[in-house]
Amino acid sequence: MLPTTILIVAFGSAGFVYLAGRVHARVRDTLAVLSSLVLVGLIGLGYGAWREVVYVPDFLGLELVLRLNLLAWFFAITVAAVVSLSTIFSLSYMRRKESANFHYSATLAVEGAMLGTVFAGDLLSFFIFWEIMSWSAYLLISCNRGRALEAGLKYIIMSLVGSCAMLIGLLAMYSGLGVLSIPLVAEGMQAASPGFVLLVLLTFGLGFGIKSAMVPLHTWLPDAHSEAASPFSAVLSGVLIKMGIYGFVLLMYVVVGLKLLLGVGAGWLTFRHILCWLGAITVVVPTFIAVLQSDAKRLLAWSSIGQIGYIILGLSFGTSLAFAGAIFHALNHALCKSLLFLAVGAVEHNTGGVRDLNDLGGLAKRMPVTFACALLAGLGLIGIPLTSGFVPKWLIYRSLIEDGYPFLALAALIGTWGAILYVYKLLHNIFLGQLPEKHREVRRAPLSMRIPILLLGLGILVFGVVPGIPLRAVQDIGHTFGLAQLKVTLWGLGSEAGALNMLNICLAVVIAFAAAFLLLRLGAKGRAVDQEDSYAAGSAVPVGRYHYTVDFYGPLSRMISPYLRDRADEFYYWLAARGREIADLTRKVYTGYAGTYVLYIVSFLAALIFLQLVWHIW
Amino acid sequence: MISSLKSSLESTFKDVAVGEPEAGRLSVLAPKDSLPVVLRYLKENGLDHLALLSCVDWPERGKFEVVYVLSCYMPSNTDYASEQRLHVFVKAEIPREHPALQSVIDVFENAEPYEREIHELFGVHFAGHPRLIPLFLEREYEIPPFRKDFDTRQYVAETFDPIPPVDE
Amino acid sequence: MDRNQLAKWLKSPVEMANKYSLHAVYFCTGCGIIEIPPVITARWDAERFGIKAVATPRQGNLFMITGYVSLKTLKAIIRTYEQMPDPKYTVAFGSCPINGGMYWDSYNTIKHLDKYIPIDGWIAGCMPRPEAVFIGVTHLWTLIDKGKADGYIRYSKNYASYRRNQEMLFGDLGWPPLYPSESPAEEARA
Amino acid sequence: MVNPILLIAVPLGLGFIIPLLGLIWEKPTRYVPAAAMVFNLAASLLLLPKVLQRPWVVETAGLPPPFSIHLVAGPLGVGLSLLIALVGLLVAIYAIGYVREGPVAKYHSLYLFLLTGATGMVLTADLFNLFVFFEILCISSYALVAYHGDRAGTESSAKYLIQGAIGSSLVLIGIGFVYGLFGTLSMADIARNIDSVSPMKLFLPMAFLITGFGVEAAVLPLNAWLPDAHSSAPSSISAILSGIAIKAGLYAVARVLFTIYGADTIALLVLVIGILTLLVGEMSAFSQNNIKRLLAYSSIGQIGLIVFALGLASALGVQGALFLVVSHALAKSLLFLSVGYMIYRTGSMEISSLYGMGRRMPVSALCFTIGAFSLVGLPPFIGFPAKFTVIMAALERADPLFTALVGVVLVGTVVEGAYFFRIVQGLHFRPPPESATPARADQEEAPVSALVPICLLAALIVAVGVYPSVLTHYLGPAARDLLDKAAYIHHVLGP
Amino acid sequence: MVTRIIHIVLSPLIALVVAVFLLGLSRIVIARIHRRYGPPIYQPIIDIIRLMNQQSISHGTLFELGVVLALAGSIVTVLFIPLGGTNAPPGSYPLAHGLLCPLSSSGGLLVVIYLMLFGPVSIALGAGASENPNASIGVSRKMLLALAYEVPFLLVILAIMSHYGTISIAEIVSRQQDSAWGVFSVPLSAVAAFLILPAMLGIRPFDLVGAPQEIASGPLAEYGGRYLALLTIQNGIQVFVVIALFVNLFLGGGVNVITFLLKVFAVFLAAELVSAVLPRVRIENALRFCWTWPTGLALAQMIITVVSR
Repeated sequence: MLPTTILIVAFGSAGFVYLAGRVHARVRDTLAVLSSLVLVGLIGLGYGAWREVVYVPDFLGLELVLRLNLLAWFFAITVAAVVSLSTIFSLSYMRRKESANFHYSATLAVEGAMLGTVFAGDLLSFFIFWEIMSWSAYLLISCNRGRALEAGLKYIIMSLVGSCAMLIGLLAMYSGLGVLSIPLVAEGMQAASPGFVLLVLLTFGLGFGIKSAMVPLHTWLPDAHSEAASPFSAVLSGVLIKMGIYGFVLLMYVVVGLKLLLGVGAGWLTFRHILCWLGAITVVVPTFIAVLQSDAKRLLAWSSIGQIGYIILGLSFGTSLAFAGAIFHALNHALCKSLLFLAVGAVEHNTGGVRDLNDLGGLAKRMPVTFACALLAGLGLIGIPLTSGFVPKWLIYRSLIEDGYPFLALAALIGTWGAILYVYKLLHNIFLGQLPEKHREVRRAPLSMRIPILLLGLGILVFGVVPGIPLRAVQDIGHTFGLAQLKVTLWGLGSEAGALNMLNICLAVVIAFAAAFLLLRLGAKGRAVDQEDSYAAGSAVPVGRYHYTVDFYGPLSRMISPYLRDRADEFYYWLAARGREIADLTRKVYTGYAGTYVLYIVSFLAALIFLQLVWHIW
Repeated sequence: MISSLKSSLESTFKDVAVGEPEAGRLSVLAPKDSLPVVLRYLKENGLDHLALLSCVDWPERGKFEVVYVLSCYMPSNTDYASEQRLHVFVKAEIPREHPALQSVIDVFENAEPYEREIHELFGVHFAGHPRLIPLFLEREYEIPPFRKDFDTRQYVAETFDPIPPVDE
Repeated sequence: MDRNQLAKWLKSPVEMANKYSLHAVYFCTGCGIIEIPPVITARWDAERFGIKAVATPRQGNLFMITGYVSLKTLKAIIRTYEQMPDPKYTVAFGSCPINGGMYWDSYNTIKHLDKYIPIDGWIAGCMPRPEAVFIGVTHLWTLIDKGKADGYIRYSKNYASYRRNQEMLFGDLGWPPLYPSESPAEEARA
Repeated sequence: MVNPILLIAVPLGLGFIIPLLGLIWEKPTRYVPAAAMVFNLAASLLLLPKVLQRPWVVETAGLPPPFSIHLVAGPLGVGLSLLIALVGLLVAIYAIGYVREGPVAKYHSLYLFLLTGATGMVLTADLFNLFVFFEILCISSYALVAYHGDRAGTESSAKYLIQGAIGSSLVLIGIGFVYGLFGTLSMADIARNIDSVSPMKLFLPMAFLITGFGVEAAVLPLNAWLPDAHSSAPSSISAILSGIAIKAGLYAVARVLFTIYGADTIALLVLVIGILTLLVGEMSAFSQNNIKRLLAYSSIGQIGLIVFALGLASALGVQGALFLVVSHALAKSLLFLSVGYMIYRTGSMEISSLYGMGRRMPVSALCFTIGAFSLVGLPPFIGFPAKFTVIMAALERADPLFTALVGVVLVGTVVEGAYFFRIVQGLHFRPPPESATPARADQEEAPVSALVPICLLAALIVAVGVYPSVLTHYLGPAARDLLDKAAYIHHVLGP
Repeated sequence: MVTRIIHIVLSPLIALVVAVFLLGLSRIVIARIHRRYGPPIYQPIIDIIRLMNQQSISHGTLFELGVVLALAGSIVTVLFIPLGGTNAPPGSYPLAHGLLCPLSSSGGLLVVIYLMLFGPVSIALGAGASENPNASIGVSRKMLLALAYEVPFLLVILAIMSHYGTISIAEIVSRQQDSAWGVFSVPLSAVAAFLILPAMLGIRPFDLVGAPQEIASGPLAEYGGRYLALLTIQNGIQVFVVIALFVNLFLGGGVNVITFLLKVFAVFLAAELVSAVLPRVRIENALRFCWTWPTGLALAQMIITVVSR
């Protein structure tokens, strides 16, 4: 009964939190945090107890099933962890905001919907929870008022298009195979005609592509993630796009199955190939757009699209290494990106809403813990060894290179360098450099903000130094889909050629660090100075004007910004404008004169008779 | 050619004394209030470059003589190309006590630093100057240093000598 | 690198290193800077003696003041001198820093530079030729050997009077004192 | 057991009593329609399980069926009358508090006549009788649209009257043709010997009937009256019009098409008309800034979807259509009711003036959101299973044409989603316009008499949305009742 | 296991010594080109000793941590790069000895690419914490320059990896020792690599990161005393690592350490000669240059290898 109890707890607590909010803020806060932690506990307990539960026997003649297996558990525990940490974070972030009640309850509702989507045993309940997730996320984005309204509208319209496509796929599958529960559908698909498989792949691919912001369908993400309230944009970026990834895994590895997937498509131009190249483009283009952004959250939003590109690249590549790398990177990105969004939220909270990278700086002195964890998360995004980002990227690169796709590997590697640029820009402009005058009295981030940031940082470090834990889970998932077995040791991959052993790297770095530190100790002690005493060509440091963060990568942006116009976005706005024109045109049918209306009726009658005379329709 | 300029100057401005101290030089003594008008007239007649702005201190006459040295950027585009480069000295006299002049920045933008320098070193106030802040000097001086009645030796004795050597 | 050099190296490497690696702070104050390029480049090659120009005072230990020092330049010189890390040596070129030279009566130049910052070596000549510069440098080496090139020690010991002189000249310098011990000028003002 | 005839007789009788009662004692007249509807609701609930297997044929004036006016209380008829009674009851409760000024007694009697007309149409088995009830429905709705008496109200009701009159005259001509051909007016009798006449001669009356009923059923070219009528009528009336009156018209068209003519050949034409209505309705609703006009256009869109479902002419298709009828009736009346008091509070029907009402009237705003989401077809609400069944029916035959048509239908849904989400956002998250009258604390939320129906409707929408099996159990026999011509004839005219 | 420990201690020492030697050598080479004597070869050692004893200033823990991490990163990178020796059975080459590459088995070329990244990123963090705009401008240039030369560098490495079909350097070296050197099997990549060598070493044509005249030695603006000493060592090791990688990938790595170091010296001399005579370029020109010529060549080579395989 576990999955149903989890869903009941999630949706029930969403309702109670809203009511508690009416009573008193303190009650609501404790209830929200408590229920999210209970959810984490329940899911944690659920490990190993794989089961299937029917929760609605007859829904339009279909049986709705919830199942709990390793894949579902892996995604569920990530969702629950990130949401509970974001709820703890929003205790102090949301204190003064007036939409706090709604924020807490809607976050829990979104979490419930996400867990429902992950636990869904049949495609109909998957679709139901998918839609609930979409519109509750829409409400949560637009509850941040101001520019978030337009961003929320853009998000819900695009996900509505995606859901309609998925509905067509779903019902075509139902009419074709007569059944919707996932295992039965999987068998049915093997016997289905290639055209039918392609239709299913395209429709579901469109729906999941929009939700996971693949390149041509990504335009809602930068607005939605940067305008939503910070705790929720952490959830959005951390786990909500991962639902799109979970959808892809379900579609490509479970429903369609790997063998069939590789066959789809004519000769050279296969579905897998297109998805690989889309993933590669998703890695490169958004990453360099992120480098040129000057708003912290928009930079992180664009970087999310870039990192999703890696996961899609890994998934669509299909080898066991690439799959393991992709799923591990999904976990890594969830940790790093939610930490970065929480850190930017903490900075925004402390400096009174300043998000523009050009007038922040030197906050490391005031918020050391936030800076240290943001640094760790940044390195995790890049994939520096000793952070959880290194192993997945290493896996993806290795599989790309060894199977002879150097150009895809090139795109992935360039994406990493783009990541270095925008991570350093984010860290430098917010935390390093001179502390401007107006941020002098910024206090440390409150405790309820530092705990989640610290926990996430810890997670990144632990999974970085000991990648064996997540790797084993990921590899078991791959095994259930029939992928080859990887020799996973606690510290990395097995010992055959080109293996990876994090223990050696970790020890080497520690020893080298000790050696360098000893060397430093040899020298004469240094004298600490504050920020006024720095070299300014012999003159006193002009206070407040001696800080360089404006237009950080000026030369690069001058060179490549003309090529990085977001053409997909312009196309969608052009489409919307044409749609509005057609709408105004059709409205003109109702002219407002009774005469024309009567003419309509008579002409309709005449048309009917004319049809009968000419074509004998009846 | 210089004669045509000389005659046109004398004809247009009544209260202007135009002399020709040497070949290719023209000196124009104008009253202090009509300076901008004269300079604008000369600018339209091809002398579009303010080469120098200097000030001569006549303590005995109690006068400052402000000299604007004009020449043309591109002799080729004016009809004076044949002779060597023409220089016109526009002079104006202002009293020594409260020297003040109208700034000519709207005629010649590059006059801005020159006027600041004259202000700093002679104490001449230029009305309408956007920012009359010190240009070279580091300290404040009661008597601007370039004035003849500024006794540098006595100033040095006052400021530098009293500073004692560093006692070991 | 003959034998007795090796003995000296083994006896006191730090002092030898200070001698043979003089990184000159890249500061052109007065008219003497025109003498520095020939010193650095092909004809007289200062790098033979380990003298290299560095960009910031943080990295250098030799401070060459080449020529007269105007008021505005003195402020920059003091700031740069204070930003240089400790075993630092200053060398003044020409007669102007000594007593004002031909600008002895000018209102704008500093007469006795050593009233404001300690100077270790003087090189005479109204802009000494490169050979004179090298003689000065070798002389500086002997001073370092004898331990007499103690400008930076004198500066820290008598910092109060140096600071007093500087504040007498400039009033407010614009940056806090280097050694924030109670300097008399401060007591007077506080 | 309760005789179906009472379902019609009671509201009709009470309708006449109200003006008399009004003369003596004004106050209770407001409660009479609610009482009538309670009776109808109870009667239909009692009748429904009984008629599931065999419809109950009721003769009036003792003569056997072909010659007397008789009613057929089949699962479809009783089901629809149950829906009419339910929505009528809730709107009547709402109207108690809402309708204050103006000839209140006349309003309530006309309201009852409208509901009698609808219930009568649904239950009758006789073509002329169908026309009579159709007339009662139309005339009372003309009058009610003009209830406010302001310029917009009278002008739109005049236009509605003109088109309605033409429509009913076409129906009358059609019935004349049919009577000329068959000499009988009982639908079952006509259906039985329909093929004894050449199709060419038969098509004319069908065209007239369909166009006539189509005017009330708001099919594409014939629905020009709907936007003005619904937007200028008082909110309770536009709720009833959108919820019930159009559905009755649709029922008539469906009955004529399926039972009498058994026409599955022109199903494709109906399909195309449905899609056109859907697209035109949604498109013209997209850039509206008057809330009630927008809801009216969205009604046209939904009607288009129902006609599309009917056009599929399959058992599942008709079942989907009926499901949509129920879902649209509940959701649209909820929207009109909740918007009614918002307009009353802000004084204008502009959407921009509704911004920020979420804080002033939280409950009605929440119910509006539930109604809007259900109309767009989002899962936990009734709209989703309805739309799901319709699309499942459309994709049943798995040929690419229908997939394309479903694509077009879903484009309509996306457009509908676009404007509904914009309104929901404005309602909850936009600051109220400065010009808004300062929110007086006392008359903040709508009165209890308005909140009860709104919350009941919202509760129904969510309940059926989560457990649709409670409704699908009755939709199956209802769909068969409509489609299965032979069974209908057999039941009405005996073996 | 014991030989491994010895190797782990030995290779950083070799790297350290050779790095300091290369620094001294570069100053002599440039001096000789300027037709002047130049400092003695051991001048860097004197500088380091002097800097070590010079008092310095520090702008906070991250300022110091950046330096230490940079040096640690460079030292670790050295452990992953084979410094001569061969895996072939003993006796197949004269004077050969076992491969001097302690951690070659725990992650191949990809780990080296990432670890080479360790140094610049930590210097960037340290310089960022030094609250000096010169440092910030220097670091932003360093990042852009890194982006500039990474594109061709990655193309080169991918061409080699797909040519030899493996990601472990040791195997690439041994394959080259059997058959032809990298220079001959992937010639265009070798040329491209040589074109971007000055950029990776940070010397003359591309030393816009620490340009003394423009931005007061960029990231090192605030570093003095012992920090500067460590940073010079780190720069030396970084130079050695880059050239060692070049030698391993293109010149087949040395059969024994001596030949390896000779090759390193030769490549370094070639790079120094090129750089001694070229003026400094602006960052835009550097970006434009690195993304046209070397990238074009490397791309061509990649296409050739992909097609030919």
